[in-house]
Amino acid sequence: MKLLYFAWVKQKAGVAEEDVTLPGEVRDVSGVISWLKTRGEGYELAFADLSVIRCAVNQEHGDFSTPIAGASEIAFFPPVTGG
Amino acid sequence: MKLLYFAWVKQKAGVAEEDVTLPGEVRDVSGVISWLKTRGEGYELAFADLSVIRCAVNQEHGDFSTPIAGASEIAFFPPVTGG
Amino acid sequence: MIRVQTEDFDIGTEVKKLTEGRTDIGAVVTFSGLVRNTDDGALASMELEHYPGMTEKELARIEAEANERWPLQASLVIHRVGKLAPGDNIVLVVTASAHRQAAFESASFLMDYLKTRAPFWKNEDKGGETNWVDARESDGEAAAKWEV
Amino acid sequence: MIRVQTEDFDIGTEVKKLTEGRTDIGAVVTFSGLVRNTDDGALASMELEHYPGMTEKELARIEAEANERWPLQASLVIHRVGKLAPGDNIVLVVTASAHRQAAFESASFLMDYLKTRAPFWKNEDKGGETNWVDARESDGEAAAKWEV
Repeated sequence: MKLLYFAWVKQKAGVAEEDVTLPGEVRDVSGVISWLKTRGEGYELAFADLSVIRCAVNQEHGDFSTPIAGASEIAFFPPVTGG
Repeated sequence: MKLLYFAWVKQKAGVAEEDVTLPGEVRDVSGVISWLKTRGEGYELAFADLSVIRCAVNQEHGDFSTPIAGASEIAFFPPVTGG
Repeated sequence: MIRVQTEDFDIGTEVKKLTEGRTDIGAVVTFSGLVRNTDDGALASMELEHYPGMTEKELARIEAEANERWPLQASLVIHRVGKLAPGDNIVLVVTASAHRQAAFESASFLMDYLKTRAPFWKNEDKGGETNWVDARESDGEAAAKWEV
Repeated sequence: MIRVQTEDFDIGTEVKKLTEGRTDIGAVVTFSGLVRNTDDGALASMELEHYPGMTEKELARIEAEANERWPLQASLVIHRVGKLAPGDNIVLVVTASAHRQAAFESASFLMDYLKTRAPFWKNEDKGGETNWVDARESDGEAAAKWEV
Protein backbone atom coordinates (compact mmCIF):
# COMPACT_ATOMS: atom_id res chain seq x y z
CA MET A 1 0.00 0.00 0.00
CA LYS A 2 1.39 3.37 -1.01
CA LEU A 3 0.79 6.23 1.43
CA LEU A 4 1.23 9.86 0.38
CA TYR A 5 1.32 13.04 2.47
CA PHE A 6 1.02 16.65 1.31
CA ALA A 7 1.56 20.19 2.59
CA TRP A 8 1.86 20.46 6.40
CA VAL A 9 0.72 16.87 6.90
CA LYS A 10 3.85 15.86 5.02
CA GLN A 11 6.01 18.26 7.06
CA LYS A 12 4.66 17.07 10.40
CA ALA A 13 4.76 13.39 9.48
CA GLY A 14 8.27 13.92 8.15
CA VAL A 15 7.60 11.80 5.09
CA ALA A 16 6.23 12.47 1.59
CA GLU A 17 5.59 8.93 0.42
CA GLU A 18 6.05 5.42 1.79
CA ASP A 19 5.17 1.82 1.06
CA VAL A 20 3.60 0.04 4.00
CA THR A 21 1.99 -3.28 4.79
CA LEU A 22 -1.12 -2.60 6.83
CA PRO A 23 -2.25 -5.02 9.54
CA GLY A 24 -5.11 -7.24 8.34
CA GLU A 25 -7.65 -5.73 10.74
CA VAL A 26 -7.36 -2.26 9.15
CA ARG A 27 -10.51 -1.87 7.05
CA ASP A 28 -10.98 1.86 6.41
CA VAL A 29 -9.19 5.20 6.35
CA SER A 30 -9.79 5.81 10.03
CA GLY A 31 -8.11 2.46 10.76
CA VAL A 32 -5.10 3.57 8.71
CA ILE A 33 -4.85 6.77 10.75
CA SER A 34 -5.07 4.91 14.08
CA TRP A 35 -2.34 2.55 12.96
CA LEU A 36 -0.13 5.42 11.72
CA LYS A 37 -0.40 7.20 15.08
CA THR A 38 1.22 4.17 16.76
CA ARG A 39 4.23 4.51 14.48
CA GLY A 40 5.82 7.65 15.93
CA GLU A 41 5.58 11.22 17.15
CA GLY A 42 5.53 12.75 13.63
CA TYR A 43 2.35 10.88 12.73
CA GLU A 44 0.80 11.73 16.11
CA LEU A 45 1.50 15.41 15.41
CA ALA A 46 0.23 15.25 11.82
CA PHE A 47 -3.03 13.56 12.81
CA ALA A 48 -3.62 15.41 16.12
CA ASP A 49 -6.57 17.41 14.73
CA LEU A 50 -8.63 15.26 12.39
CA SER A 51 -10.99 18.14 11.55
CA VAL A 52 -8.33 19.51 9.20
CA ILE A 53 -7.31 16.18 7.65
CA ARG A 54 -8.64 15.25 4.22
CA CYS A 55 -7.93 12.01 2.37
CA ALA A 56 -8.06 10.39 -1.04
CA VAL A 57 -8.25 6.67 -1.79
CA ASN A 58 -6.92 5.70 -5.22
CA GLN A 59 -6.81 9.41 -6.14
CA GLU A 60 -10.49 10.01 -5.36
CA HIS A 61 -11.72 12.11 -2.45
CA GLY A 62 -12.79 9.91 0.46
CA ASP A 63 -13.62 10.28 4.12
CA PHE A 64 -12.56 8.45 7.27
CA SER A 65 -15.12 5.70 6.69
CA THR A 66 -14.01 4.98 3.11
CA PRO A 67 -13.04 1.27 2.87
CA ILE A 68 -9.50 0.53 1.76
CA ALA A 69 -10.08 -2.96 0.36
CA GLY A 70 -8.39 -3.13 -3.04
CA ALA A 71 -6.85 0.30 -2.69
CA SER A 72 -3.27 0.77 -3.84
CA GLU A 73 -2.81 4.41 -2.85
CA ILE A 74 -4.04 6.49 0.10
CA ALA A 75 -3.19 10.18 0.49
CA PHE A 76 -3.54 12.52 3.48
CA PHE A 77 -3.55 16.31 3.21
CA PRO A 78 -5.04 19.52 4.62
CA PRO A 79 -8.10 21.18 3.01
CA VAL A 80 -7.02 22.28 -0.47
CA THR A 81 -6.07 25.91 -1.17
CA GLY A 82 -5.43 26.13 -4.92
CA GLY A 83 -7.06 28.36 -7.50
CA MET B 1 -34.21 70.98 -31.24
CA LYS B 2 -32.21 68.12 -32.74
CA LEU B 3 -34.09 64.87 -33.37
CA LEU B 4 -32.24 61.59 -33.97
CA TYR B 5 -33.53 58.23 -35.19
CA PHE B 6 -31.77 54.85 -35.08
CA ALA B 7 -32.12 51.32 -36.49
CA TRP B 8 -35.55 50.54 -38.01
CA VAL B 9 -37.07 53.73 -36.55
CA LYS B 10 -34.63 55.63 -38.76
CA GLN B 11 -35.46 53.44 -41.78
CA LYS B 12 -39.22 53.80 -41.36
CA ALA B 13 -39.09 57.54 -40.63
CA GLY B 14 -36.73 57.93 -43.60
CA VAL B 15 -34.49 60.32 -41.73
CA ALA B 16 -31.46 59.92 -39.45
CA GLU B 17 -31.25 63.37 -37.95
CA GLU B 18 -33.13 66.67 -38.29
CA ASP B 19 -33.40 70.08 -36.70
CA VAL B 20 -36.96 71.06 -35.87
CA THR B 21 -38.80 73.83 -34.12
CA LEU B 22 -41.44 72.21 -31.92
CA PRO B 23 -44.80 73.92 -31.34
CA GLY B 24 -44.91 75.68 -27.95
CA GLU B 25 -47.56 73.34 -26.53
CA VAL B 26 -45.29 70.27 -26.82
CA ARG B 27 -44.09 69.58 -23.28
CA ASP B 28 -42.90 65.97 -23.18
CA VAL B 29 -41.67 63.10 -25.36
CA SER B 30 -45.18 61.84 -26.03
CA GLY B 31 -46.05 65.32 -27.33
CA VAL B 32 -43.10 65.16 -29.69
CA ILE B 33 -44.28 61.81 -31.03
CA SER B 34 -47.86 63.07 -31.56
CA TRP B 35 -46.51 66.07 -33.44
CA LEU B 36 -44.15 63.93 -35.55
CA LYS B 37 -47.00 61.64 -36.61
CA THR B 38 -48.75 64.65 -38.21
CA ARG B 39 -45.71 65.27 -40.38
CA GLY B 40 -45.99 62.35 -42.79
CA GLU B 41 -46.46 58.65 -43.44
CA GLY B 42 -42.89 57.70 -42.56
CA TYR B 43 -43.32 58.98 -39.01
CA GLU B 44 -46.73 57.34 -38.73
CA LEU B 45 -45.14 54.04 -39.71
CA ALA B 46 -42.15 54.47 -37.39
CA PHE B 47 -44.34 55.29 -34.38
CA ALA B 48 -47.22 52.88 -35.12
CA ASP B 49 -46.34 50.55 -32.22
CA LEU B 50 -45.14 52.58 -29.23
CA SER B 51 -44.45 49.43 -27.19
CA VAL B 52 -41.22 49.00 -29.17
CA ILE B 53 -40.15 52.66 -29.15
CA ARG B 54 -37.49 53.82 -26.70
CA CYS B 55 -36.22 57.38 -26.32
CA ALA B 56 -33.39 59.44 -24.89
CA VAL B 57 -33.49 63.10 -23.93
CA ASN B 58 -30.11 64.83 -23.96
CA GLN B 59 -28.46 61.39 -24.34
CA GLU B 60 -30.09 59.95 -21.22
CA HIS B 61 -32.74 57.24 -21.28
CA GLY B 62 -36.21 58.72 -20.85
CA ASP B 63 -39.81 57.63 -21.27
CA PHE B 64 -42.84 59.16 -22.95
CA SER B 65 -43.56 61.39 -19.95
CA THR B 66 -40.04 62.85 -19.79
CA PRO B 67 -40.30 66.67 -20.07
CA ILE B 68 -38.41 68.25 -22.94
CA ALA B 69 -37.96 71.73 -21.45
CA GLY B 70 -34.33 72.75 -21.92
CA ALA B 71 -33.54 69.67 -24.02
CA SER B 72 -31.38 70.14 -27.09
CA GLU B 73 -31.43 66.55 -28.39
CA ILE B 74 -34.12 63.86 -28.44
CA ALA B 75 -33.52 60.39 -29.91
CA PHE B 76 -35.94 57.60 -30.86
CA PHE B 77 -34.92 53.97 -31.32
CA PRO B 78 -35.99 50.34 -30.83
CA PRO B 79 -35.00 48.37 -27.71
CA VAL B 80 -31.20 48.05 -27.82
CA THR B 81 -29.54 44.84 -29.03
CA GLY B 82 -25.82 45.34 -28.49
CA GLY B 83 -23.38 43.24 -26.49
CA MET C 1 -12.32 52.46 -18.93
CA ILE C 2 -14.62 52.64 -21.94
CA ARG C 3 -13.83 52.24 -25.63
CA VAL C 4 -16.08 52.21 -28.71
CA GLN C 5 -14.10 51.16 -31.76
CA THR C 6 -14.22 49.47 -35.15
CA GLU C 7 -10.94 47.57 -34.60
CA ASP C 8 -10.69 44.15 -33.00
CA PHE C 9 -9.29 43.69 -29.48
CA ASP C 10 -7.05 41.09 -27.87
CA ILE C 11 -8.24 39.81 -24.50
CA GLY C 12 -4.76 38.91 -23.23
CA THR C 13 -3.32 42.32 -24.12
CA GLU C 14 -6.19 44.17 -22.44
CA VAL C 15 -5.95 42.09 -19.25
CA LYS C 16 -2.16 42.58 -19.10
CA LYS C 17 -2.58 46.36 -19.40
CA LEU C 18 -4.96 46.33 -16.43
CA THR C 19 -2.94 44.03 -14.17
CA GLU C 20 0.70 44.68 -15.07
CA GLY C 21 2.89 45.74 -12.15
CA ARG C 22 0.06 45.32 -9.63
CA THR C 23 0.01 42.84 -6.75
CA ASP C 24 -3.37 43.79 -5.26
CA ILE C 25 -5.48 41.90 -7.83
CA GLY C 26 -6.46 38.32 -7.06
CA ALA C 27 -9.18 37.72 -9.64
CA VAL C 28 -9.81 38.83 -13.22
CA VAL C 29 -12.98 37.95 -15.11
CA THR C 30 -13.41 38.66 -18.81
CA PHE C 31 -16.54 38.32 -20.89
CA SER C 32 -16.30 38.44 -24.64
CA GLY C 33 -19.28 38.36 -26.93
CA LEU C 34 -18.87 37.02 -30.47
CA VAL C 35 -20.97 37.17 -33.63
CA ARG C 36 -22.75 33.81 -33.62
CA ASN C 37 -24.18 32.47 -36.84
CA THR C 38 -27.97 32.32 -37.02
CA ASP C 39 -29.63 28.91 -36.60
CA ASP C 40 -30.09 28.64 -40.39
CA GLY C 41 -26.33 29.20 -40.86
CA ALA C 42 -27.10 31.98 -43.36
CA LEU C 43 -25.52 34.97 -41.64
CA ALA C 44 -23.14 36.74 -44.03
CA SER C 45 -22.29 39.71 -41.81
CA MET C 46 -23.65 41.95 -39.12
CA GLU C 47 -23.70 45.73 -38.87
CA LEU C 48 -23.45 47.28 -35.40
CA GLU C 49 -25.11 50.70 -35.33
CA HIS C 50 -24.77 52.96 -32.30
CA TYR C 51 -25.66 56.41 -30.96
CA PRO C 52 -22.34 58.30 -30.84
CA GLY C 53 -22.09 60.41 -27.73
CA MET C 54 -24.81 58.66 -25.79
CA THR C 55 -23.06 55.30 -26.17
CA GLU C 56 -19.93 56.49 -24.41
CA LYS C 57 -21.92 58.23 -21.68
CA GLU C 58 -24.14 55.21 -21.06
CA LEU C 59 -21.19 52.79 -20.92
CA ALA C 60 -19.43 55.11 -18.48
CA ARG C 61 -22.57 55.27 -16.32
CA ILE C 62 -22.86 51.48 -16.26
CA GLU C 63 -19.17 51.10 -15.40
CA ALA C 64 -19.45 53.68 -12.60
CA GLU C 65 -22.46 51.80 -11.22
CA ALA C 66 -20.46 48.52 -11.16
CA ASN C 67 -17.61 50.27 -9.33
CA GLU C 68 -20.08 51.57 -6.74
CA ARG C 69 -21.57 48.13 -6.14
CA TRP C 70 -18.36 46.07 -6.01
CA PRO C 71 -14.80 46.76 -4.79
CA LEU C 72 -13.04 46.66 -8.17
CA GLN C 73 -9.34 47.25 -8.76
CA ALA C 74 -9.94 47.84 -12.47
CA SER C 75 -12.65 47.57 -15.10
CA LEU C 76 -12.87 47.87 -18.86
CA VAL C 77 -15.64 47.83 -21.46
CA ILE C 78 -14.86 47.72 -25.19
CA HIS C 79 -17.67 47.59 -27.75
CA ARG C 80 -17.07 47.34 -31.47
CA VAL C 81 -19.21 49.06 -34.11
CA GLY C 82 -19.47 48.73 -37.88
CA LYS C 83 -19.46 45.60 -40.03
CA LEU C 84 -18.58 42.28 -38.38
CA ALA C 85 -18.40 38.70 -39.67
CA PRO C 86 -19.54 35.49 -37.91
CA GLY C 87 -16.94 34.56 -35.29
CA ASP C 88 -15.77 38.17 -34.84
CA ASN C 89 -15.50 39.76 -31.41
CA ILE C 90 -18.27 42.26 -30.55
CA VAL C 91 -17.79 43.21 -26.92
CA LEU C 92 -15.27 42.78 -24.11
CA VAL C 93 -15.87 43.34 -20.42
CA VAL C 94 -13.04 42.94 -17.90
CA THR C 95 -13.30 43.25 -14.12
CA ALA C 96 -10.48 42.86 -11.61
CA SER C 97 -10.87 42.54 -7.85
CA ALA C 98 -9.16 41.10 -4.79
CA HIS C 99 -11.62 38.18 -4.70
CA ARG C 100 -13.40 36.16 -7.35
CA GLN C 101 -17.02 36.76 -6.33
CA ALA C 102 -16.81 40.52 -6.92
CA ALA C 103 -15.09 39.97 -10.28
CA PHE C 104 -17.69 37.42 -11.46
CA GLU C 105 -20.74 39.34 -10.27
CA SER C 106 -19.63 42.72 -11.59
CA ALA C 107 -18.76 41.32 -15.04
CA SER C 108 -22.16 39.65 -15.23
CA PHE C 109 -23.85 42.88 -14.07
CA LEU C 110 -21.97 44.95 -16.67
CA MET C 111 -23.10 42.65 -19.46
CA ASP C 112 -26.74 42.55 -18.29
CA TYR C 113 -26.89 46.34 -18.10
CA LEU C 114 -25.01 46.85 -21.34
CA LYS C 115 -27.45 44.50 -23.12
CA THR C 116 -30.48 46.54 -22.05
CA ARG C 117 -29.15 50.11 -21.77
CA ALA C 118 -26.22 50.75 -24.13
CA PRO C 119 -27.52 52.19 -27.42
CA PHE C 120 -26.33 49.60 -29.97
CA TRP C 121 -28.45 47.87 -32.61
CA LYS C 122 -27.56 44.77 -34.62
CA ASN C 123 -28.52 44.49 -38.27
CA GLU C 124 -28.08 40.99 -39.73
CA ASP C 125 -27.21 40.57 -43.38
CA LYS C 126 -28.07 37.16 -44.84
CA GLY C 127 -26.69 37.83 -48.31
CA GLY C 128 -28.67 40.88 -49.35
CA GLU C 129 -31.66 40.47 -47.06
CA THR C 130 -31.11 42.54 -43.93
CA ASN C 131 -32.94 42.28 -40.63
CA TRP C 132 -32.82 44.29 -37.39
CA VAL C 133 -32.31 41.86 -34.49
CA ASP C 134 -35.16 41.85 -31.95
CA ALA C 135 -34.40 42.49 -28.29
CA ARG C 136 -34.65 39.36 -26.14
CA GLU C 137 -37.08 39.36 -23.25
CA SER C 138 -34.61 37.32 -21.19
CA ASP C 139 -32.15 40.24 -21.39
CA GLY C 140 -34.67 42.50 -19.70
CA GLU C 141 -35.23 39.91 -16.98
CA ALA C 142 -31.49 39.45 -16.49
CA ALA C 143 -31.02 43.20 -15.98
CA ALA C 144 -34.06 43.46 -13.70
CA LYS C 145 -32.61 41.01 -11.18
CA TRP C 146 -29.90 43.56 -10.22
CA GLU C 147 -32.39 46.25 -9.16
CA VAL C 148 -32.57 46.46 -5.39
CA MET D 1 -9.24 20.55 -21.62
CA ILE D 2 -7.01 20.35 -18.58
CA ARG D 3 -3.41 21.46 -18.09
CA VAL D 4 -1.14 21.48 -15.03
CA GLN D 5 2.06 23.35 -15.79
CA THR D 6 4.87 25.47 -14.36
CA GLU D 7 4.87 27.89 -17.34
CA ASP D 8 2.75 31.01 -17.55
CA PHE D 9 -0.26 31.22 -19.89
CA ASP D 10 -1.67 33.97 -22.10
CA ILE D 11 -5.43 34.45 -21.83
CA GLY D 12 -5.84 35.84 -25.36
CA THR D 13 -3.92 32.97 -26.94
CA GLU D 14 -5.92 30.35 -25.05
CA VAL D 15 -9.27 31.93 -25.96
CA LYS D 16 -8.25 32.21 -29.63
CA LYS D 17 -7.32 28.51 -29.70
CA LEU D 18 -10.79 27.60 -28.39
CA THR D 19 -12.81 29.91 -30.64
CA GLU D 20 -10.84 30.14 -33.88
CA GLY D 21 -12.73 29.11 -36.98
CA ARG D 22 -15.97 28.57 -35.06
CA THR D 23 -19.20 30.53 -35.51
CA ASP D 24 -21.36 28.71 -32.95
CA ILE D 25 -19.90 30.48 -29.90
CA GLY D 26 -21.62 33.64 -28.68
CA ALA D 27 -20.08 34.05 -25.24
CA VAL D 28 -16.67 33.39 -23.70
CA VAL D 29 -15.94 33.89 -20.01
CA THR D 30 -12.45 33.67 -18.57
CA PHE D 31 -11.42 33.68 -14.95
CA SER D 32 -7.81 34.17 -14.03
CA GLY D 33 -6.50 33.97 -10.49
CA LEU D 34 -3.33 35.87 -9.60
CA VAL D 35 -0.91 35.77 -6.66
CA ARG D 36 -2.11 38.67 -4.50
CA ASN D 37 0.27 40.15 -1.96
CA THR D 38 -0.65 39.57 1.68
CA ASP D 39 -2.18 42.48 3.61
CA ASP D 40 1.19 43.19 5.27
CA GLY D 41 2.80 43.47 1.80
CA ALA D 42 5.47 41.00 2.89
CA LEU D 43 4.91 38.16 0.43
CA ALA D 44 8.18 37.28 -1.33
CA SER D 45 6.91 34.27 -3.26
CA MET D 46 4.47 31.41 -3.16
CA GLU D 47 4.96 27.70 -3.76
CA LEU D 48 2.11 25.72 -5.30
CA GLU D 49 2.27 22.07 -4.26
CA HIS D 50 -0.02 19.50 -5.86
CA TYR D 51 -0.83 15.78 -5.96
CA PRO D 52 0.35 14.62 -9.40
CA GLY D 53 -2.07 12.14 -10.94
CA MET D 54 -5.01 13.01 -8.70
CA THR D 55 -4.84 16.68 -9.73
CA GLU D 56 -5.38 15.91 -13.39
CA LYS D 57 -8.14 13.40 -12.62
CA GLU D 58 -9.94 15.78 -10.29
CA LEU D 59 -9.75 18.70 -12.73
CA ALA D 60 -11.08 16.44 -15.50
CA ARG D 61 -13.96 15.33 -13.22
CA ILE D 62 -14.86 18.94 -12.41
CA GLU D 63 -14.72 19.94 -16.07
CA ALA D 64 -16.90 16.96 -17.06
CA GLU D 65 -19.42 17.96 -14.39
CA ALA D 66 -19.57 21.53 -15.79
CA ASN D 67 -20.15 20.15 -19.29
CA GLU D 68 -23.00 18.00 -17.97
CA ARG D 69 -24.69 20.93 -16.24
CA TRP D 70 -24.33 23.56 -19.00
CA PRO D 71 -24.33 23.42 -22.81
CA LEU D 72 -20.69 24.39 -23.40
CA GLN D 73 -19.01 24.67 -26.78
CA ALA D 74 -15.57 24.54 -25.16
CA SER D 75 -13.92 24.64 -21.76
CA LEU D 76 -10.38 24.88 -20.43
CA VAL D 77 -8.71 24.73 -17.04
CA ILE D 78 -5.02 25.56 -16.59
CA HIS D 79 -3.42 25.49 -13.13
CA ARG D 80 0.19 26.41 -12.52
CA VAL D 81 2.43 24.68 -9.96
CA GLY D 82 5.84 25.53 -8.49
CA LYS D 83 7.22 28.86 -7.36
CA LEU D 84 5.24 32.02 -8.20
CA ALA D 85 5.77 35.72 -7.42
CA PRO D 86 3.16 38.32 -6.42
CA GLY D 87 1.23 39.37 -9.54
CA ASP D 88 1.86 36.05 -11.32
CA ASN D 89 -0.96 34.05 -12.87
CA ILE D 90 -2.04 30.95 -10.91
CA VAL D 91 -5.12 29.58 -12.63
CA LEU D 92 -7.15 30.09 -15.80
CA VAL D 93 -10.67 28.88 -16.46
CA VAL D 94 -12.33 29.47 -19.84
CA THR D 95 -15.89 28.54 -20.80
CA ALA D 96 -17.54 29.12 -24.17
CA SER D 97 -21.24 28.79 -24.92
CA ALA D 98 -23.94 30.07 -27.26
CA HIS D 99 -25.29 32.38 -24.55
CA ARG D 100 -23.70 34.35 -21.76
CA GLN D 101 -25.54 32.90 -18.77
CA ALA D 102 -24.17 29.40 -19.33
CA ALA D 103 -20.65 30.77 -19.82
CA PHE D 104 -20.78 32.88 -16.64
CA GLU D 105 -22.36 30.23 -14.44
CA SER D 106 -20.11 27.38 -15.57
CA ALA D 107 -16.93 29.43 -15.10
CA SER D 108 -18.04 30.38 -11.60
CA PHE D 109 -18.94 26.74 -10.86
CA LEU D 110 -15.55 25.50 -12.13
CA MET D 111 -13.71 27.92 -9.85
CA ASP D 112 -15.84 27.09 -6.79
CA TYR D 113 -15.29 23.36 -7.28
CA LEU D 114 -11.62 23.74 -8.12
CA LYS D 115 -11.11 25.77 -4.93
CA THR D 116 -12.54 23.03 -2.72
CA ARG D 117 -11.70 19.80 -4.58
CA ALA D 118 -8.55 20.14 -6.70
CA PRO D 119 -5.52 18.97 -4.68
CA PHE D 120 -3.33 22.08 -4.62
CA TRP D 121 -1.78 23.72 -1.56
CA LYS D 122 -0.28 27.21 -1.29
CA ASN D 123 2.82 27.83 0.79
CA GLU D 124 3.61 31.52 1.33
CA ASP D 125 7.21 32.66 1.72
CA LYS D 126 7.65 35.99 3.49
CA GLY D 127 11.43 36.15 3.16
CA GLY D 128 12.48 32.94 4.89
CA GLU D 129 9.40 32.39 7.05
CA THR D 130 7.03 30.02 5.25
CA ASN D 131 3.38 29.42 6.00
CA TRP D 132 0.76 27.02 4.57
CA VAL D 133 -2.28 29.03 3.57
CA ASP D 134 -5.48 28.09 5.44
CA ALA D 135 -8.58 27.10 3.50
CA ARG D 136 -11.30 29.77 3.54
CA GLU D 137 -14.69 28.83 4.94
CA SER D 138 -16.35 31.01 2.28
CA ASP D 139 -14.90 28.72 -0.42
CA GLY D 140 -16.72 25.76 1.09
CA GLU D 141 -19.96 27.74 1.18
CA ALA D 142 -19.48 28.87 -2.43
CA ALA D 143 -19.07 25.27 -3.60
CA ALA D 144 -22.00 24.05 -1.47
CA LYS D 145 -24.45 26.33 -3.27
CA TRP D 146 -24.07 24.27 -6.49
CA GLU D 147 -25.22 21.00 -4.88
CA VAL D 148 -28.75 20.20 -5.94
